[in-house]
Amino acid sequence: MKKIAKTKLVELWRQLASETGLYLPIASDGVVNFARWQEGAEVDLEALNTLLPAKKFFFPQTETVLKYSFSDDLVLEDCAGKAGEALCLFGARPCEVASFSMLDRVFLGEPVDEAYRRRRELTTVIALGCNDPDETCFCGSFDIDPGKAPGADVLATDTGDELVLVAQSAKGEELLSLLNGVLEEATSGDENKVKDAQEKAKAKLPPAPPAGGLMEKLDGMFEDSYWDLLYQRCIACGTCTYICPTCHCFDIQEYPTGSRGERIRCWDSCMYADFTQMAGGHNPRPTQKERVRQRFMHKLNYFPRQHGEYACVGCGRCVRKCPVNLDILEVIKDLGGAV
Amino acid sequence: MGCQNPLFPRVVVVEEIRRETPDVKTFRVVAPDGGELFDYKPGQCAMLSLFPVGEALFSITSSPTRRGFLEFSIKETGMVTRALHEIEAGTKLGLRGPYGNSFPTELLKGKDLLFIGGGIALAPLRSLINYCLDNRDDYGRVDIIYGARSSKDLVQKVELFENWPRVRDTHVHLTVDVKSDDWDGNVGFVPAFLEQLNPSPEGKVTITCGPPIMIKFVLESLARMGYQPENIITTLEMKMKCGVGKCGRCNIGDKYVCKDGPVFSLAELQQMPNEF
Amino acid sequence: MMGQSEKLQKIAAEALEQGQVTMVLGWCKKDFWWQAPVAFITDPASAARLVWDPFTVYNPVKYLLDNHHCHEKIGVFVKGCDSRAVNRLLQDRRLEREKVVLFGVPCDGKTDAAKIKAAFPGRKISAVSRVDEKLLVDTDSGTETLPAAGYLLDKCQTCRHPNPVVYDVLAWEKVEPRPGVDDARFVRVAAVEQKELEERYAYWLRQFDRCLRCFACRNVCAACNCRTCIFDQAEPRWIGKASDLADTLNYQIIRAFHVAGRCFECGECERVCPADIPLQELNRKLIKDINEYFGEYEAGLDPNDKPPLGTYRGEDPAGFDES
Amino acid sequence: MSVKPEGFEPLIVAFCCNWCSYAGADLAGTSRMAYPTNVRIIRVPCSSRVNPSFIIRAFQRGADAVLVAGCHPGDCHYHSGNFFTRRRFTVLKQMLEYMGIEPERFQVRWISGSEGAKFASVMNNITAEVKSLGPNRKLRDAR
Amino acid sequence: MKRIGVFLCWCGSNIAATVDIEETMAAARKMPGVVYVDHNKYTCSEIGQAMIREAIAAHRLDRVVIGSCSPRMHENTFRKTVEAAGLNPFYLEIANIREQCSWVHKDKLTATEKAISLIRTAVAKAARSEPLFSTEMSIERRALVIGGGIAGIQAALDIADAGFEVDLVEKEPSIGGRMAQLDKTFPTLDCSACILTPKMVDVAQHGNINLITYSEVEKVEGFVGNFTVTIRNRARSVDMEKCTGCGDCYAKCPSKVDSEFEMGLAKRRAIYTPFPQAVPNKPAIDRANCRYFTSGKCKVCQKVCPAGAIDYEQQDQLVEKKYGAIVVATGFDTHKLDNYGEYAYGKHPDVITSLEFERLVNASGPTGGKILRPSNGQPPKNVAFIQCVGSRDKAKGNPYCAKICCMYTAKHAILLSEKVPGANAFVFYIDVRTPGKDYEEFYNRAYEECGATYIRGNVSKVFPDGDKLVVRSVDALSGALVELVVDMVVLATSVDARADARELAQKLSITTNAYNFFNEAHPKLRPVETQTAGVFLAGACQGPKDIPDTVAQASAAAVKVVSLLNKESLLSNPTVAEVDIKLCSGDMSCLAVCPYGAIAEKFIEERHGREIRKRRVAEVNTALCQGCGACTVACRPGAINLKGFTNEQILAEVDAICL
Repeated sequence: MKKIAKTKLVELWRQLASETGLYLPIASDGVVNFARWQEGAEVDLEALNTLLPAKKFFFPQTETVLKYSFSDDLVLEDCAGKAGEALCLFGARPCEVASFSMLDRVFLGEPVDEAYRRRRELTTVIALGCNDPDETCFCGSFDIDPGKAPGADVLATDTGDELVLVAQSAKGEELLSLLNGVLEEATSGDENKVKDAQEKAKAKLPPAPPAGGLMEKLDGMFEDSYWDLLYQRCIACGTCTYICPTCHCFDIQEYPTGSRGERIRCWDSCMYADFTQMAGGHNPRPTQKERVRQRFMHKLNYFPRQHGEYACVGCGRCVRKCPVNLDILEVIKDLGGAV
Repeated sequence: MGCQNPLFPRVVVVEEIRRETPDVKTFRVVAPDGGELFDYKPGQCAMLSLFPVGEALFSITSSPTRRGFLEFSIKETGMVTRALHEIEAGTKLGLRGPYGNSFPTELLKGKDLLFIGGGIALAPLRSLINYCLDNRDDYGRVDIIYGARSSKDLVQKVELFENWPRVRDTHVHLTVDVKSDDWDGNVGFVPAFLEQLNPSPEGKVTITCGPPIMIKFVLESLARMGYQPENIITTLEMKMKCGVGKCGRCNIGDKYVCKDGPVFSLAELQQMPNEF
Repeated sequence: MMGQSEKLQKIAAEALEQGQVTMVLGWCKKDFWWQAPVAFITDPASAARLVWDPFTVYNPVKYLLDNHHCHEKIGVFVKGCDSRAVNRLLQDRRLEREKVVLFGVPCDGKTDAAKIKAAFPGRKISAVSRVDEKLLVDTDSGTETLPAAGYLLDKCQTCRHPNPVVYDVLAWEKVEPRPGVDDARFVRVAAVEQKELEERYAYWLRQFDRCLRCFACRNVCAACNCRTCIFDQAEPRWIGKASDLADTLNYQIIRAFHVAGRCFECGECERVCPADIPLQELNRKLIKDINEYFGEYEAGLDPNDKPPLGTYRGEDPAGFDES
Repeated sequence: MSVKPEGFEPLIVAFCCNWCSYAGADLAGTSRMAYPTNVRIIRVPCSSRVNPSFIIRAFQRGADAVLVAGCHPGDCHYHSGNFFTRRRFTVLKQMLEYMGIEPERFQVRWISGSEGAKFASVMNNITAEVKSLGPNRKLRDAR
Repeated sequence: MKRIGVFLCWCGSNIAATVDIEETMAAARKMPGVVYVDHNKYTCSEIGQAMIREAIAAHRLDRVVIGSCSPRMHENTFRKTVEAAGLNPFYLEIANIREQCSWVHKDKLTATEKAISLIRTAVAKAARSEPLFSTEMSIERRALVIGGGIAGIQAALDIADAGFEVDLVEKEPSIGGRMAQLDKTFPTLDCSACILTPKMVDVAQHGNINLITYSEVEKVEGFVGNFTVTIRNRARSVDMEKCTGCGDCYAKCPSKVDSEFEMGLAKRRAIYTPFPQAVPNKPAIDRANCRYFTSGKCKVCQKVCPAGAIDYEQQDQLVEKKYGAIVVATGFDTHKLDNYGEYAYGKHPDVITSLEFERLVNASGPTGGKILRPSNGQPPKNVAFIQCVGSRDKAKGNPYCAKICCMYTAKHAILLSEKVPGANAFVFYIDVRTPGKDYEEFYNRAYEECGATYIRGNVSKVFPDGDKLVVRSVDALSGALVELVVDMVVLATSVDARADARELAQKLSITTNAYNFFNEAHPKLRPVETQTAGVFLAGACQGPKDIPDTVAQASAAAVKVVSLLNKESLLSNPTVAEVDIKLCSGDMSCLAVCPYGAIAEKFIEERHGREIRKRRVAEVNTALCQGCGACTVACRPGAINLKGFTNEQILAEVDAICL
């Protein structure tokens, strides 16, 4: 267990950045996103959730699957084998870290997605426990502790004037050992402060509607009239899916340039009409109703049926960002009963 | 497999292109250096890439019993298929697969088989038909009911008219929607033709593929005729991008058509949400 | 005296009861104090859900595109900006006037929740209400009073038409436009214009680099009302689907161009943008240029206008070298 | 392929209306008025056929400058096309400058079928201007 | 992939000296879709064309790219070549490597590089070309002429003489128009009636001309070759079949009103023919002024009519007719002088307009051809003519020159000297404009032989002084203030478009300029056509002009009509706009920018579940569309595309150029 005074964090960034690519929540024009640290960057460790979730480090919004050229002969070049760089992701919140295991189930399940696997392995995650959850946070619905992040390599906790860092994996140990120069050993007093902070955070978490039993309840709700009303105000933008840490749908597109080109994979959204639009004209999800239903059914029924856990971590991004306030918290409340 | 990019295709060569109908062509692809492409089972699919246009999933219409090549019957519907229809033999394509489950060939053993197909959807059936006929002794009586819009829209004419009828205890029943001068066979839609033929469900499994509207009425007819949902097998079609159950668009409930399908029994379909 | 929410409820309930309309679009509250999404009311009893509060900013008019087929007549509550959205849809022939009953709601400006949050760091807010020009903010440590004018949404600070420009019924007395709106209208545009060329490019690059390509700005916009947006087409594909920055710039430039002469400054694009991209600085630049070159024009005031880029005068000046 | 001469050679995409500016370019040719090779003409029936999307696309794909050329106002073969051109590109040009694109990179000029010399001089000028600006990186595709 | 053939032309040394043909060919072979590349010294020669035809057959080419001279040179030649080889002519693309490459560049390296780029661009476009076809349209082989003045008369006669049926529609009870009001015509001074009346009679008697007077065009639908026009036959209240034109009715009619024909200088009756030589010489009842129609009593005309032709029950009739072509010849109005109080027009009877002067000079006019002061009936001694009244006046009149005033004023000065011996003409002018055959000589005659005094100056005021008028001006040449005492002032009033011109333009889908004169399709090269195919212009409705110009334009319009009607059928332009109704939002932005009225809205029905919904979409009339493509940009969803220059093609060209 190590610690560092918050006033000395810049030294930590500097040291980390000299070892590996360092990505932190950085504010630009008032919007906080994970971005590569540079001298003078406006790091914001107070912001609860970045605009874009950290999934982009393993599953980028756009990535090249392969390159091709066909001027003489067709030559294909696989890009997955070179995907990613060694990097440290600093400041992922516990809910965010919880989402990684859901993505792992998709991309590390057979057949393993090589690009994702490489990126995941090349990344060391330093999670940052939450001290002051927002009114829109509902990680409690999924039994995520806002102060703890079991899936992270290192857990950082803000104890007031200091950050306390606890390695939770070999990768984490290794990383912290590289930082001996700037870190101090933490004491048992610090350990207590961490526990204290974690407990306080948990206490501050708004009462969360329980998600238990939702999957079973939804089993029989595919044809329910609930969906007829719910979808009405959806404007079919892709905000909820893009900012969702667990959404992982993608599209594959060609980017040709003369006799060369790239095939890329990019985030897609089940909110868009063309997501399931078939070439012949048929669309199995013809209206926004089916699309909205798909999104919530996927998160709360299909995914848990396939993988044994809900595809939601209660980060609250969709609650805060949906232009029409149509979010999964509403669905959980509507179907899961009162808080 | 393990650490390979599942989205990365291998290069194959189009060895032969046969025109089946005004809007259907059959493409035979082979490995550039000869040799086998991959092992597969009837009913499985593969992704074909035409650079720089794009990639699409097609069911393999050849039978794994015929080695050294793969065949795809492709109807012109969208951008990729339109471009595929413009290529010539010798063109190199990308291929990845095989994907999806397959027809339950083991389960079908010893049974009488009733194939019901319409239009381009003979493609997946053809793989199974040839598989069964190549292992003729494993299966009972084979009936093939196949229909298309008109006589010129019937695919795989050589097999329909020449090859299959010659195989022992194999019966081909053809119908077209629209009469024409060169057609002296049955005229009428497949479901009606099926009821007219009225094959007994006794000891029979039926495998049916076709456009959604045909499937809808065929299933109704089969139910009327006493076929059990477990003995009715069909395939589904969805927009697909990855083929490996990750891109998230081809699911029906918690089943991914590309991975868990495309072959489903009616019994299974009845358990799934009605979203196809 | 009847509260403003109750007035809206009464109007909606009566219109539904009398069979004048079969659906009413208004605003309702949700879980949080800052949420007031559009409500779809189809029975008189549910009209009680309707509210009028500092956050009823959402423009309900675009929903008419999805719903006008299924209803003989739809009632819509329209603020000044919303009413101009109606004119926009009428001008683009996407709506028939007979299909809607417009309940006009004179609007004295909506509150910016972000500004309220910023005013009370670390405190939990449970409700915000408006009494004339005062905002009452209920926090975990008591009720605070704020001047409403200081916490308006940017778009409301520059609103020239707080009263509906088209309506069938008016919910209450008309209000006066806020003083100084005309001066404020192009302040942000002028600020960008004053930057050096390279600085401007860097500025916009930074803004659009955040763009998720979620298309919320387009989908919410009543000036963007094509059945199939050009950017959703696969053949030809006008922009790549991936979030390449150049494609994003292409999208944003053409989006702005497509609403040139159509944007009626409702600011919904900016509100819905999850990445807080200052889209009005682009839209308003076009309004400013059109005014300067081709004469003052305000969209959404008259459905019979020809949009400025759909007409011309022989003596128009050019913004380029005509020699 | 041939070896390029030293220095930066800009790529300029010019949309020319068939009746005036394209004819003007032809006249420059028949009059043997030399101008740099940097310009590539796309023939369109009328300048009003030029969609702003084409211009942005050209920048995306690597054009260093884009020119739209049409008949003089009042001389449009289709009567009023270039009046719309004028409005559209007045707006677009201001917007591009507002977004930080150098004004020289996007130009609109009226060139009649009899103005071969003007065509050549516009080509000379735009090439020189863009050469001194250097290659365009703005609005450009990453790929 | 397409099978594209690329053919490079040397054009002797014109191309080959600057563009390395070998290298260009090698590069072309690598372009996507190119399966065959060849070259020729002169591709446009028969040998060159044969080579293309043979290669198309031998290599199963389905697209052809030719690198050669400008498409403006040989596009049609090569289109025919590929068509002869069985391909659609629009499968051809030309890369302009002569005018836009070899002729303007000297350096062979860079010129070759550019030629390759141009070929690549053409290949990219050709790969996306679709077959285009003209559609054949039948032609209604009849013409409509709107307006029965000299322009309409001439056009109608010419068309009729060529063997086609013409309907001539005139608003007034008689044809004749403005020319009928004139006394003499410049520069020959022949009598207007003497040369016009025979033509009017010809019209009435011509077997191919159907005269429809007292009628107006109500509605125009359709397109070139196939117009459907609704004509309103106003109720004349006189049965044209029965009426013999005896004139008893208007001799007895008790209601007198100002005669429009006489410019209010004389009266006519409520039942009237506008002038004695009217064609048809059958009266009409002006219901607004008829006692029977205003008070319900009178019926004098009915009582006196020996033929029983008076029919008070007549109603306006709407008649729908079909035409292949339309000539618009609606003439002009004289400028209203409301803004010109300083000239005392309307305040002093001796201040008259030039057209009123025409009537005073005319032998059949109110004074029997004597020039007399309206105030006292005495011949004037001194007459001031003020030119440019309402013309060339940006402040309160027309900014343009009315073109005819200088000449008719010279004519008036000459006529004055002839009719009132010893009278003096003073002409106030800004400039005297006399471009025309024998015009300058005519003007010279006015001041040299007939003693007219020309004073350069703007008249600032005309005011009465006793029974005289004072004209105040500055002599611009000397700078001196001029105050001239005269007996009569004649104002050379400007020429305006007809008051209802804009309304008619809308009906015809043609445009007007800022002053409501109809726009010709091209100011130099298509002076009698309009942007709407099949609609032609004649006379002053297009802009002020004199009789010779009017007649010339009328005959020109007639020739255009005749050559159109002579065709068996029309072929539409194949490069027209096309609507993808899947994408069309029906906002009709395209319609707003179409200069040809070629876009209309239509409603389609679509199934949504069990419901059928109607939806508005745009529809292009391929007969009217000229293929400018303005609509394609106005259409935000890109639903309207231009064949031959599609979005796909142009984007592909951009991409190819930027490779």
